[in-house]
Amino acid sequence: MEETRYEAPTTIAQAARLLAEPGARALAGGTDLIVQMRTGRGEPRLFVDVKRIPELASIRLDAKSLWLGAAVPAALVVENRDVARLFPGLAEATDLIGSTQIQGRASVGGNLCNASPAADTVPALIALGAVCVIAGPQGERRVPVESFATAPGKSVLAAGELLVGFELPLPAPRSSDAYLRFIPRTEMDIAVVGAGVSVALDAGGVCTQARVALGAVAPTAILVPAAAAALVGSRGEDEALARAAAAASAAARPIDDKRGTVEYRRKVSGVLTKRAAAAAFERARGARA
Amino acid sequence: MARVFFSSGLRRQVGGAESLELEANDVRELLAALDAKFPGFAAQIGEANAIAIDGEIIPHGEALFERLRPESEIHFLPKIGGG
Amino acid sequence: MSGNDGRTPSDKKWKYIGTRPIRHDGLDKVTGRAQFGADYALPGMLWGKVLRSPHAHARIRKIDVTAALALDGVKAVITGRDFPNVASEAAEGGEGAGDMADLAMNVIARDKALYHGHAVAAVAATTARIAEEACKRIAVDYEVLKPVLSLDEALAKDAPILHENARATGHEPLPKGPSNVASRREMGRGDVAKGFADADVVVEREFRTPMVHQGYIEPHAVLARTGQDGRAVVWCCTQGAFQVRAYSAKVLGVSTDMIKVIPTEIGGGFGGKTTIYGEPLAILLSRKAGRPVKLVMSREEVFRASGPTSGTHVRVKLGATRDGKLTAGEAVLVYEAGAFKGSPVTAAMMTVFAPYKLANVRIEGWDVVVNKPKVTAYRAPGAPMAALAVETVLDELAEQLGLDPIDLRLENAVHEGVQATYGPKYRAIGFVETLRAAKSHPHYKAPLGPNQGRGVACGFWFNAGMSSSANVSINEDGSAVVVTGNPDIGGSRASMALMAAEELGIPVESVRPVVADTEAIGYTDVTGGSRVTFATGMAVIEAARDVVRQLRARAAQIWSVELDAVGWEDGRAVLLAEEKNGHEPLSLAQLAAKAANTGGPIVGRAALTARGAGPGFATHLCDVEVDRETGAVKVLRYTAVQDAGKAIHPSYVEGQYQGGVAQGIGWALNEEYIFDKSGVMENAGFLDYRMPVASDLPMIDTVIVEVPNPMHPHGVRGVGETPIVPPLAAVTNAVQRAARVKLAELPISPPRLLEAIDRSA
Amino acid sequence: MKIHVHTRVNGEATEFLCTPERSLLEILRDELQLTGTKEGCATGDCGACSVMLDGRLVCACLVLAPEVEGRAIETIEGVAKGDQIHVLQKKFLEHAALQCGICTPGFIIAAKALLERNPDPSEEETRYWLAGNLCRCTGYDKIIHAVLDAAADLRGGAR
Repeated sequence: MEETRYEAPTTIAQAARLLAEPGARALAGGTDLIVQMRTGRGEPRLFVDVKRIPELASIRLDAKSLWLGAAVPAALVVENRDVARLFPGLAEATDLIGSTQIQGRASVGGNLCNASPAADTVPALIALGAVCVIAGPQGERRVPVESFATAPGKSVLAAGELLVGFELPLPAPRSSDAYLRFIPRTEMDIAVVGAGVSVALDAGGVCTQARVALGAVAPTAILVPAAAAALVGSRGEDEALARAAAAASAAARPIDDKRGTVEYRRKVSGVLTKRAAAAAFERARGARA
Repeated sequence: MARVFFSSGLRRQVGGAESLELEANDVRELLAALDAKFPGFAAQIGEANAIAIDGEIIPHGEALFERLRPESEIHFLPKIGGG
Repeated sequence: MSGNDGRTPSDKKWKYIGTRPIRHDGLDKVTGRAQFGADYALPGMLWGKVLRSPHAHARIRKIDVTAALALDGVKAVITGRDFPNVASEAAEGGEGAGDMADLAMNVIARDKALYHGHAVAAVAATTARIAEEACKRIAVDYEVLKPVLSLDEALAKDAPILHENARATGHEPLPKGPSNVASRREMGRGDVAKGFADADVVVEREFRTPMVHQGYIEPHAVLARTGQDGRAVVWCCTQGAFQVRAYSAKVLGVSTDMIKVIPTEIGGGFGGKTTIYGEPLAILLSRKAGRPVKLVMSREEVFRASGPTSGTHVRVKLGATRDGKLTAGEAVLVYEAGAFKGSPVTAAMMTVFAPYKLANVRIEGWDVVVNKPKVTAYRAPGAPMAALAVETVLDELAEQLGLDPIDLRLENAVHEGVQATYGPKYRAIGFVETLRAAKSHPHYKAPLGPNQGRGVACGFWFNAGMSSSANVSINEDGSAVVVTGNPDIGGSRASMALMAAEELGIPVESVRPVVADTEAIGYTDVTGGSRVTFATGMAVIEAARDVVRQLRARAAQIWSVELDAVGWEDGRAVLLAEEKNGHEPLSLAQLAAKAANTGGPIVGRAALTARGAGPGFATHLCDVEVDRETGAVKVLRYTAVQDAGKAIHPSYVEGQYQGGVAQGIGWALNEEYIFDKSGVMENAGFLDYRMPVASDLPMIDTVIVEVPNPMHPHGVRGVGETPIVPPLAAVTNAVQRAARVKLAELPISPPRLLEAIDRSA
Repeated sequence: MKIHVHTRVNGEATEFLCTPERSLLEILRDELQLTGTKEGCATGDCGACSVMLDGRLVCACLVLAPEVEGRAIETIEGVAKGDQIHVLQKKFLEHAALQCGICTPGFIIAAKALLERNPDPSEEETRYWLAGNLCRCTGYDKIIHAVLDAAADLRGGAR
């Protein structure tokens, strides 16, 4: 039987070296990795616990952006005042990850690296225009969140690379975001559909910029420019929301599975886009001018 | 004369009767009387059944020695367990 | 009943029963000390692991265990060939226990694997990891067969056959030759055709419900130690230690005295732990290895390889006159048994119309095998799915007749003296009382908002009797010990102690209730069938009364009077004569202190097969709100009204009502086994099986109606099962009214409801 | 290769040896004989194995044993102090908030974590906080009542 190892590096360079070894997997909260292991979907030969690396374990605010370390547990993200104030949609998406217990461990970085199309924080991050900072043997590179996952369970990370964290550009005046997901129960489910929306308004309350992202309706979370275009120029009236909803439904390319049908996911993509957009408008109107 | 009732499933065994009156002091005698009239009946009412005498449901084995009154009403039931 | 007084339950003033003491096992359970199935360990213990079939239907050509045995740390490997052939005979236990020969083949496959997850081999090794690795090295040569995964597939012409040599039993017409029909039965009376002809309104509907699991939180666990003499001691979490002993002995071909079963604390069962799975495997592994073996199922194994309850297809037709009198009822109930015969369809046939006066009924029940796990009892086995059909049809009749749904039910509700659709006449029952209590409950009058709806539904369960033993012994200081053989699954120790306290006249805190192993108490049937408080309680009462007789005899001896001259009042022996001659009453403690000098220790015993189980009826009210854009359903309010006969410990009676409701809501809205085309369950975990979580439910109001069961000395009816019977229909009726749709299938998942809403729009 | 891990369990310095893939839950139950923490699923979906890790509520089944090096763990066995049970334990008993009892340790740990952060939770907050703890027996009703009543008690007033 194969021997497994566990390492807990304290620098990015050490982590990158370890992650270059065959069978190595980064361990942050472990809420996906350990479940995959226990349900027979492969056991790593080397666990690289990245939680002791300062860059991955911190949240920092500077003049231009907010830094969100990849391994910060969800509970700390939700409790962070800056995140709640600046990115309420991301806070609500993070708060939807699993149970209280799961939030004590699961990280936003892990949520993205697992590359599930249904990850709750990913549409919220995409809506915010967040950028991934990736470190590896060749140094650092930056990738927009929407380009990170390439297929279910697959990402742009090469051997030896690790996701260090996210840069979230600070919101423009009169802008805000929202995230909604649909699950059959009230908690403890994987999103059947998730919708993240961010909007920026001018002084007259007209939308000047928008981003709409959907989760669980395609092999990866997707950015839906057509839905965003429907919002731009509007004040969030029902008619504009309906057009955004129709665009979202049209952009959804879901599958039938145990969690929902194609037909259902298409419809609910529109419903959630509409509702999340309405919430984002409402918040933006109340946001700092 | 005790009155025995037959559910539709059993009725074929007894020539279609919904109920019959029979002379019997206890369930064993009753079953013997039924078996004499309708050969194979007692076997059909096997261990997997229960017998209700005047509304009280009694497992088959234990019911055999149960005394019957002239006005007794007897039903044959499947035995019920539970969860 | 042979009591020491002739008073009936209803006119008696109770002192202890009906109060709410802290349960005796409570402290251990809130501090983590209580030991459940997987909490036991022994020196030198090995870890067992089961290799399960990756195919839903396959012939097993050959099993090669050489590579597994060669692995360092592996101490024993067993397959079906290590077990004797077991003769066909009825297995006595929970509902649908089935046949011993089938049960043996369910424990481990022989020639054929009949569902995905069917045990094929088992390993014992020094660590769980090695045991798992060894399982991977067992080579099984399968001939994969086409699986049968639904009732329609099973009954189709040219369907693959699970059991080639089996033939359908029951009432003609039956399939000729091999088929997947295990049995077909009919029940009924009166003239159904005439009954429907007499009706002004007839409603007929079909429903489908999926296979669902009991969902107990504790996976099956067993620890077995077998000596050189072949005697085994088994620790396991079970609803019936005596069933584990009996079944395991049969499966292993040994006599009953070779196995001692020590029931551990049990983390839920709901019927699912009335049979055996790993117990014989652990015993045989420990015999082969000469060391103790612990075998614990994973959650995934619990879903794939223990016994859920049937998927069903039910058709119900009811006719009524304009003023709401039911004239005839017809039901066709088709139930999945899983891989072996024995669905709860018979119970469904008996319960389907049981709450209603119906002179003309025809009921047909089919027991059908499919390539899915063999079903096991689940709380009121078979009844909820049948009630779903009847209660939704009644709701539709009420709508069509313009009647209040409770009034329609009151018009037709059974009561004492009415002949049940399953045969005998009811004795005292409390169905009408539950309907009246529901109708006058504030819930029933509360206003509803937009997209909200209220559902009413009723339910019935027989409650079982079966066999129980009890010992009550008096300690030297006048405290007492009550010993029974029923694992305490939900507070039954407290109920046993309360009943003993009532009879003995001592505080319930002075009574220690104990759950004994199979060698320390007489035979006792399962903790199930809502029978523990009723039947085992009856044994405890008899044993306590035996103690009281002995105590009176001791007092008579001390006072030099006849036994009949001594009464028992409030925990004291009293001289009944007017002239006391200075004989002050003797308390139980005083008599206990003199026991050694008046004839020895005082121990009361009872062993009985309980008669007179009183049927339990319930009426439930459910309010929901529907999101018309997503199909989401939120349960806003729920009230469960049920006749308990007499609630011994009202808190745990309420708990039974609430727990049954929660399970029923889950069944109605989200729970289901989802299989892929090859018969692999796709949602074998709590994440995707979707049982209700705390935020899914409102508070669940309860109303305990008490119409004493005249056949029980304290008036008790079983209460555990009835609560799961109405919720499927209560929720469905509420959703149908809220969303203005008609539904024909559970669960009412959001996609299914949204589709129905869009179709109706 | 086994790893030597040093940790504190219920305030006591504790060491154990483990292979890296083992979970904290397995170590607690099988190596440290702290079987009060239960396994219901081993995939983080039932909360029966709830423990506190450095003051955070987590599922012990989703923590790898070597991760607890240098950290502090609290389990159900540490909730009662000497002969004094915690008010939550008392309220669970009084409200009959357990039937089979297998989920009870997890619920008490999770509820304790809630009340330590929020002394006056609403019913809805309590239900959502406890959504990761499955109970199949009670329908949650009496559990929620017990937690809310314990909160009131801890705040020092009758509700």
